[in-house]
Amino acid sequence: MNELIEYFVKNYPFLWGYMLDHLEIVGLATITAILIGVPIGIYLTTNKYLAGTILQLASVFMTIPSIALFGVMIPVLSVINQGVGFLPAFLALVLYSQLPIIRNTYTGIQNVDPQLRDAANGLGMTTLQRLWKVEIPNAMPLIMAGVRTATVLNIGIGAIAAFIGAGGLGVVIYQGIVRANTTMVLAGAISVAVVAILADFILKLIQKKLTPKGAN
Amino acid sequence: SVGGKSVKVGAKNFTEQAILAKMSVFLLEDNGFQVDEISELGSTALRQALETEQIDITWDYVGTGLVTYLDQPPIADSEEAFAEVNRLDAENDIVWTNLTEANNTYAIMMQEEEAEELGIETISDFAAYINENPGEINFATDAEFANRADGLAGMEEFYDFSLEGSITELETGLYYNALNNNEVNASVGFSTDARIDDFGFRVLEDDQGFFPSYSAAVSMTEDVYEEYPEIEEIFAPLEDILDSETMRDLNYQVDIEGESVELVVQDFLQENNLIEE
Amino acid sequence: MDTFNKRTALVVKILLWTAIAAFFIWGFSQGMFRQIYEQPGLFLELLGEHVLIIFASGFAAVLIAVPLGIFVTRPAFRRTEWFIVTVANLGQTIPSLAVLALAMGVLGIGVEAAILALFVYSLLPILQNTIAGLDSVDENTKDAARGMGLTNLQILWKVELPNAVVSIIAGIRTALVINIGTAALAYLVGAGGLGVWIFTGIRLFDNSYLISGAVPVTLLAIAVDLLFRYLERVLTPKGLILAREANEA
Amino acid sequence: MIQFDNVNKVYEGDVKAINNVDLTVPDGEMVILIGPSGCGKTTLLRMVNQLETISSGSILLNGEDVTTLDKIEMRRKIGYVIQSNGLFPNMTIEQNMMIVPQLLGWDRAKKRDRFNYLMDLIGLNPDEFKKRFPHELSGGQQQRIGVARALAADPPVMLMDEPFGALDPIIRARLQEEFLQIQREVKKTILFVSHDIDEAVKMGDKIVLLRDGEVMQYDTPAEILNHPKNEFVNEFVGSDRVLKSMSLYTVKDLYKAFTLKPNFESKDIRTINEDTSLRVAISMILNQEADQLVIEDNEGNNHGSLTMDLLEQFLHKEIKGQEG
Amino acid sequence: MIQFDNVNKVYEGDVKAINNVDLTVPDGEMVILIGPSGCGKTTLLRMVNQLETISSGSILLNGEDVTTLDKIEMRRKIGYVIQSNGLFPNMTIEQNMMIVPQLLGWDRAKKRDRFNYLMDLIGLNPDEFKKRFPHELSGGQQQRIGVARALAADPPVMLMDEPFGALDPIIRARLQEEFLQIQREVKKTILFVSHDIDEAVKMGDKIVLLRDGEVMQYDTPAEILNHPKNEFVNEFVGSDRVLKSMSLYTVKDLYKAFTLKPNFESKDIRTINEDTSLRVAISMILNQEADQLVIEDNEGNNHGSLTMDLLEQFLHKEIKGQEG
Ligand SMILES: Nc1ncnc2c1ncn2[C@@H]1O[C@H](COP(=O)(O)OP(=O)(O)OP(=O)(O)O)[C@@H](O)[C@H]1O
Ligand SMILES: Nc1ncnc2c1ncn2[C@@H]1O[C@H](COP(=O)(O)OP(=O)(O)OP(=O)(O)O)[C@@H](O)[C@H]1O
Ligand SMILES: [Mg+2]
Ligand SMILES: [Mg+2]
Repeated sequence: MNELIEYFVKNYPFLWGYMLDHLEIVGLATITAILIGVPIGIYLTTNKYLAGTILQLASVFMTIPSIALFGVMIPVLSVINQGVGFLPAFLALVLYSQLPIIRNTYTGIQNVDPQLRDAANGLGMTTLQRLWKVEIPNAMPLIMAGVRTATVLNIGIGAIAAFIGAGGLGVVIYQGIVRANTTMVLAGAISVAVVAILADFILKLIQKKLTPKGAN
Repeated sequence: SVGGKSVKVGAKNFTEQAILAKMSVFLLEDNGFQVDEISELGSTALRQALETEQIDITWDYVGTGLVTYLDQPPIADSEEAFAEVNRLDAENDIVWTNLTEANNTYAIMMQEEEAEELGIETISDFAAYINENPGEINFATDAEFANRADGLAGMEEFYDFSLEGSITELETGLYYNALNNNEVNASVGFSTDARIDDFGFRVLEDDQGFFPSYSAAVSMTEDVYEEYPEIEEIFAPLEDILDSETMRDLNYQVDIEGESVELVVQDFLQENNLIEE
Repeated sequence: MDTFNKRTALVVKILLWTAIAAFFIWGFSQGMFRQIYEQPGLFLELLGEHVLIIFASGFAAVLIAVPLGIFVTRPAFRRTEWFIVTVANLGQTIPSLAVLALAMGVLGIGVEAAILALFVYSLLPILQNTIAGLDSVDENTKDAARGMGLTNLQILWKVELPNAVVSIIAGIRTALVINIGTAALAYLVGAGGLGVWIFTGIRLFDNSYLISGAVPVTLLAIAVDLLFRYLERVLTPKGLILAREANEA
Repeated sequence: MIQFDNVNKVYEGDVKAINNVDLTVPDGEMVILIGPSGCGKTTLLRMVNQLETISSGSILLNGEDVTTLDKIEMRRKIGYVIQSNGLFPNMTIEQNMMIVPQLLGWDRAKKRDRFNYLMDLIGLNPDEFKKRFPHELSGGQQQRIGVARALAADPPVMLMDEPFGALDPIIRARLQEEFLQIQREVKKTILFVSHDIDEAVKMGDKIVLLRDGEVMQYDTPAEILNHPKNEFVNEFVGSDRVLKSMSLYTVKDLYKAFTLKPNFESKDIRTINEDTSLRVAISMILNQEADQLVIEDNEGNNHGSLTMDLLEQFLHKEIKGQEG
Repeated sequence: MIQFDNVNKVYEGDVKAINNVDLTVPDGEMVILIGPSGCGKTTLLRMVNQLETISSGSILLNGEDVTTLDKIEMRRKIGYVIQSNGLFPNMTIEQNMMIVPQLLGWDRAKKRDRFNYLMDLIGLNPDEFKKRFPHELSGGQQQRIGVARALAADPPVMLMDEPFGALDPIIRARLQEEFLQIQREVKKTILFVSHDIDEAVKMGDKIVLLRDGEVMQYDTPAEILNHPKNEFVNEFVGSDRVLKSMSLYTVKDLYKAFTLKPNFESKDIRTINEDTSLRVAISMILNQEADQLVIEDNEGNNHGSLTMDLLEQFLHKEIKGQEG
C-alpha cells in the first residue's frame, strides 16, 4: 500500500501523460462512434429488416476478443501502412462501441410510447420535427446509457491497445506484468478504473443535463 | 504542433528498449520536438513500422539489423557490423547513427546450482547434455527468439541439438521469474538484464560464437535524418556514456528496484547534464 | 416502402456475407491459416488450454455467483444488495488485463493464475444478471404466490427462478464470451492458450500466426455466444417467451 | 366467518391506514369493501391473510386469531385473487390453477377432476386451455382463471381485490354475472374489494363503505342506497340512488308485498315476468309499452297488474319500512 | 363540415374495418361515434386526418377531398385528441399546449395569450401549471391539457378518440360537463369516439352507432334512445333506455310543453329548478321527497308543479311526437 502511494507520488506526471493518451484515443473513438451509431440507430427504426441484421452484426463484433480484433487490424491496416499505433486501436474501439450505442438508440426510439408518435403525427409534425421534439428527447436516457456503456467498455479495452503500440495506461499494466511489479500493475489498474468511474460519473451528469426533466 | 518539429519514436517490448526510447523522447522534447511514442512492439513489427514510416526513429541493435532484417551472416566486430548495416540499409532508406558500446546480446541462462550440478558452463555443454537427455530440459523463450534467424532455430542448428517438445513460450521478460521459480530449467534472456545477476543465474558462454554483436545504435528513416540532421548531434553524448555496464545498471533500477522508466531516465540524463533539472 | 426496406436489408446482408467470404478466401489463399494445418498438434493443445481456462473459471463462477445473487435478493439481506451491486459494477471497470496481472501476483506464472483471474472476472456479470433477473419478477406475481400460501422456498423455486432463468443464462453467456477474450491474454501470465499465436503474430508481424490464433478464438466466442443464446431460448419457460412477445407487439 | 375486532393499521411513517374497524363477514356471504382510492380497502383485505401485519386489534377467522395460525397453512385455505390477476407467466393454465392443490399434495386424478370442474364453472374448455400460457389468453379469460385459481382447493373463505378492475365494462359485466352464478353454487365467505358502487350493489350481500380507514356504513345494498347514514355515503352512492336501488328488487318482491287481484280485463295489456327488476319495469311503463303490466310468475299465473302508482307505493313502503 | 362518402377501409390481411360509410358531420356540431370494441371507430376517425389511408370512397373536409390536401398542413388545422392524452413527457405543459402554434410560427405574445385563455377555459391556473411536466399532473388534469392542446391553434374541426376513456367515473363526469361548456362557447365541428352510451347521450348532438364497420343508426340521442332502428341498436342502448333518455330533458322542456298553472297551495311542497334533468326529477319523486315538486325558473318564478303523471305524459308526448 505504501509502495503504491509512493509510486503515485513519484510518478504522477508520467502517469498523467499515459492517462491523457488513454483518454485521447478512447474519447475520439467514442465521439466518432456516437456520430456513426446514433444516426444508424435512428435510421434502423425505419427499417426493421435491416435492424435485425445490423444489430446482429454489431453483437458479433462485441464477441470478438479484443486482442484478436486488434491483431487482425494489423495486417488489414498495414496495407495502408497504418498497422500499429493510433489508427488500429481507434478503429477497433469505434467498432466495439457500436453495439451499445446503436442498440440503445434503436430501442430508445422504439420504446417511445407509440401514442406519442401518433399524437405528434396527428398534430401535424413532420418526420424530422417528430424526431427532434419527441422521439430523441424521450429516448435520451437510453441513448446516453448506451454511450456510457460504450465509454466504460472502451476505457477497459483501451488498455489492451498497448500491445499494438497505441500507448495509454495499458503500457503501465503491461510493464508491471513483465517485470512482476505488482505496484505498477495496481497503479495502472487503479488509474484505468478511476478514469472509467469518473467518465461514467461525468457522462451521468451530462445525461441528466440532456434529459428533459419530464422524460423518463 | 502544426509546423513544429515532430517525430514518432518506436520501442520494443522490454525494459532496455523502454529506457532507450524514453531517453530519445526526453532529449528530443528538450530540444523542441513534439514526440509521439509507439512502444511495446516486437522487433519485426518495429522494423516494419520504420520501413513504412509509421515510426521515424528507434534504438535497435546492429546484429539484429544485419542478421534478422537484412538476412546477412553475423559480423562479430560492432564497428564493422554498423558500417555494413548502414551500407545495406541505404537501399531501404534507413540510416543508422550513434553507435554505442551497450551490447545487449542474447544470453542462455540457467540456475547456478542446476548448471553446476549438471556441469553445464557453455552452450556446447548445454547442447551435449540435451542430446544425451532429450526432453529433460524445459527451455523458456519468447515468441521472437523462438522464430528469429539468429534465435532458437539458428542456435540449435549451429550447436547441433534439438529442444523439440520441451519449449515453454512466455512473454518477453517473464522468463526470468519462471526460471527463478524453477518452472523451467533454462531460458533465453538479455545480457544487459539486471535480473541475471540479481537472481544469480549462470549465463552459458557462447563458446563457438553464434550470437553476433548486438551493440545499440539509432536507426531512423532517411527522411527524418535529412529533415532533422540535429538529431544525430542530440544523441551524440550517449555514444560515450552508454555501455553494457550502464545499461545493466539502469535496467537494475527499473526491474529490480521497481522504479519507473521515466524516473530512471530522467535522473540519468540529469546526472549527465543532458537535460535540465 | 416495406419492399424497399426488405431489399436494402437483403443488399446489406449479401455485402456482409461477401465480405466474410472474401476474408476467408483471402486468408486461405494467402496461407493465413497455415499454422493450424502445419502444426495441428500444437493448435489442439493451445485450443485445449484455452477451453480449460474458460470452462474451469466459468463453472466455478456460476457455482458462487448464482447462490450469492439469490442470497442478496432475499428480503432479510436486501440491505446488502446495493453494496454487492456497487462492488460488481466497480469491479467491471477494472480492465481484464489488470485482473490477470494481479492474479499472477497471487498465484505466480501459469494456468492457475489465469483461471483465478477469469473466475473473479466472471463473477460480476453472472451476479449482476442473477440479481437483475430476480428483481425483475413482477411484485404482483410474488404477492399472489405468497397469498396462496407458497413458502419462501417454493416462491423462489417455482416462481422467481423460472422467471429469472433467462437473465441468469444471459449473464453466464456474457461472462463466458468475455472470458474467451480475456483467455487470449492469458499468454501474458504464462498460461498458454491461443493467445500464444496471437501475440507471436503481433510481435513478429506474422499474419499467419495472428490469423491462425485470432480467427479460432473469435469463432469460439461466437459459437459459445450462439450456443448460449440457443440455451436461453430452450430453457426459457414458454410462457415467458409469449409474455415477451406480447409486450413487444 | 371473518371478524374484525377494533382493527388498526399504521404504516411506517405514521400513515394511519385503518382506524378502529369492527366488522363481521358472516359465513357464506359476500361482503363488498368499497370507498375512494387510498381509503384502506387493500390494506384491510391483506391483513386477513397476514400479508400485512395488524398494528392493533385482532382478526378472527372462524373464531381463531389469524396471527396465531400458521401463515402458510392458513393462506392455502383462503382463496386470494389480486387485482390484475397475478398469474404466473411461466406456468400453463393448468399449472397455475392447480398450484395450491399441488402444494397440498392432491393426487393426479383428483387434480384433473377439479381442473375440469372449475373450467366448466368459468365456461372455458378444459382441454383447449390446459396447456396454454397466461399470455395466450384475453384479459377477461385471464381474470376468470385468476378467480378459478383462488377457488381451486375449495377454500371456505375468499379474498378478492378488485378482481374485475382492469376490464372493459362489457366483459366486466359478464364476469360479474358469472361470478354471482358461481357464488350461488359454492356459497363462499367472501371479502371483495371494489371501487365501483354499481358493482357493489350488484354483487354484495352487504357493503362496507370505507373512508380514510374508517367504516362509514356497513349495511345491505338496499339500506346503503335508501338510507345513507351520512352526507359522505349519500354523495358516494350518487343522486340517482333511488334508481340504482330499484335494480335490487324484482316484480315478485312487489307483488308479495301487496295483495293484488288477478287482472283479466283487457286483452292488450302486456305482461311482465316476476323476475324482472323494478328498474326495467319502470322503464317499460315510462316507455308507454302499457299503462299497466300484468304480472306473470314462471308458471304463467297471473298475479295482478303493475302500475306506476303501485311502484311508488312499493318504494315508499320499502324505504319508509326500513326506516323503522 | 366532414363528409364521408361511401368510405371503405380494408386492412392488410383482408380485415374489412369500415364498410360503405356515408355520413355528414355538420359545422359546429359534435357527433359521437359509438359501438362495440373493434367496430371501427378509431379507424374511421383516423382516416379523416389521414393517419390511416382510405381504401375506397372519399372524405371531404369543407368540401375538399382530404387526400388532395397537404397532410402536415391539414393536421395542424385539425385538433386531435387521442385516448390517454398523448402528452409529450419531455415538454412542459406550456410547450405541450403550444406545440402547434409554435409549428405554425406564432409570435410569443400571441402564444402566451392563447395559453392563458385556454388554461382559463379548462379551469387551471396558467402560472401555476405552465412550467410543470405532464407527470406532475393528475390524470384528470392531464386529460384537460390534452383537450386544450387540440384546441390550441383554434382549429375549426376536432377529432377526439375516447378522450375521457381512461378516467375514473367521477372525474370523467366532471370533464364531460366542462367540455360541453367549452363546446357551447367554441362551437367546433367535432367527431368524438366513445364506447359509453351514457357519454354519447350526454355529449352528442348526434350519435353514430357502428357495428362491424357499418353504420347501424345515425340520429339524435333522443331518436336513438326512443326509436332504435333495429334489434342491435335496441340492445346496445340497453333495456333502461327510457331512463337514459330522461337525462336528455330538463324540467324546463317539460313545463314549456304544457300550460301549467302556478302552484301556491301547500307550503311543504319542495321546489325543483328548471335546469334539473328529468332523470333527477323522477329520482326525487320516487325517493318520496315529495308527491309533487314546484317548478322554479332561475329567477325564482313559479311555473306549476311536477308530478309523476305529468312526467309520464311528457315522455309519452315526446316519444310519440317524434314517431311521426
Ligand atoms: N406499504 C405502505 N407503506 C406506507 N403507506 C402505505 C403502504 N401501503 C399503503 N399505504 C397507504 O395506506 C393507505 C391505504 O392504502 P390501500 O392500498 O389500502 O388503499 P386502497 O383503498 O386499496 O386504494 P386503491 O383503491 O387506490 O387501491 C393509503 O394512504 C396508502 O398510501
Ligand atoms: N393496423 C391494423 N391492421 C389490421 N387490422 C387492424 C389494424 N388496426 C385495426 N384493425 C382492425 O380493424 C378493426 C377496427 O379497429 P378499430 O381500432 O378502428 O376499432 P375501435 O372501434 O376503435 O375499437 P376499440 O373500441 O377497441 O378502440 C378491428 O377488427 C381491428 O382488429
Ligand atoms: Mg387497493
Ligand atoms: Mg379505438
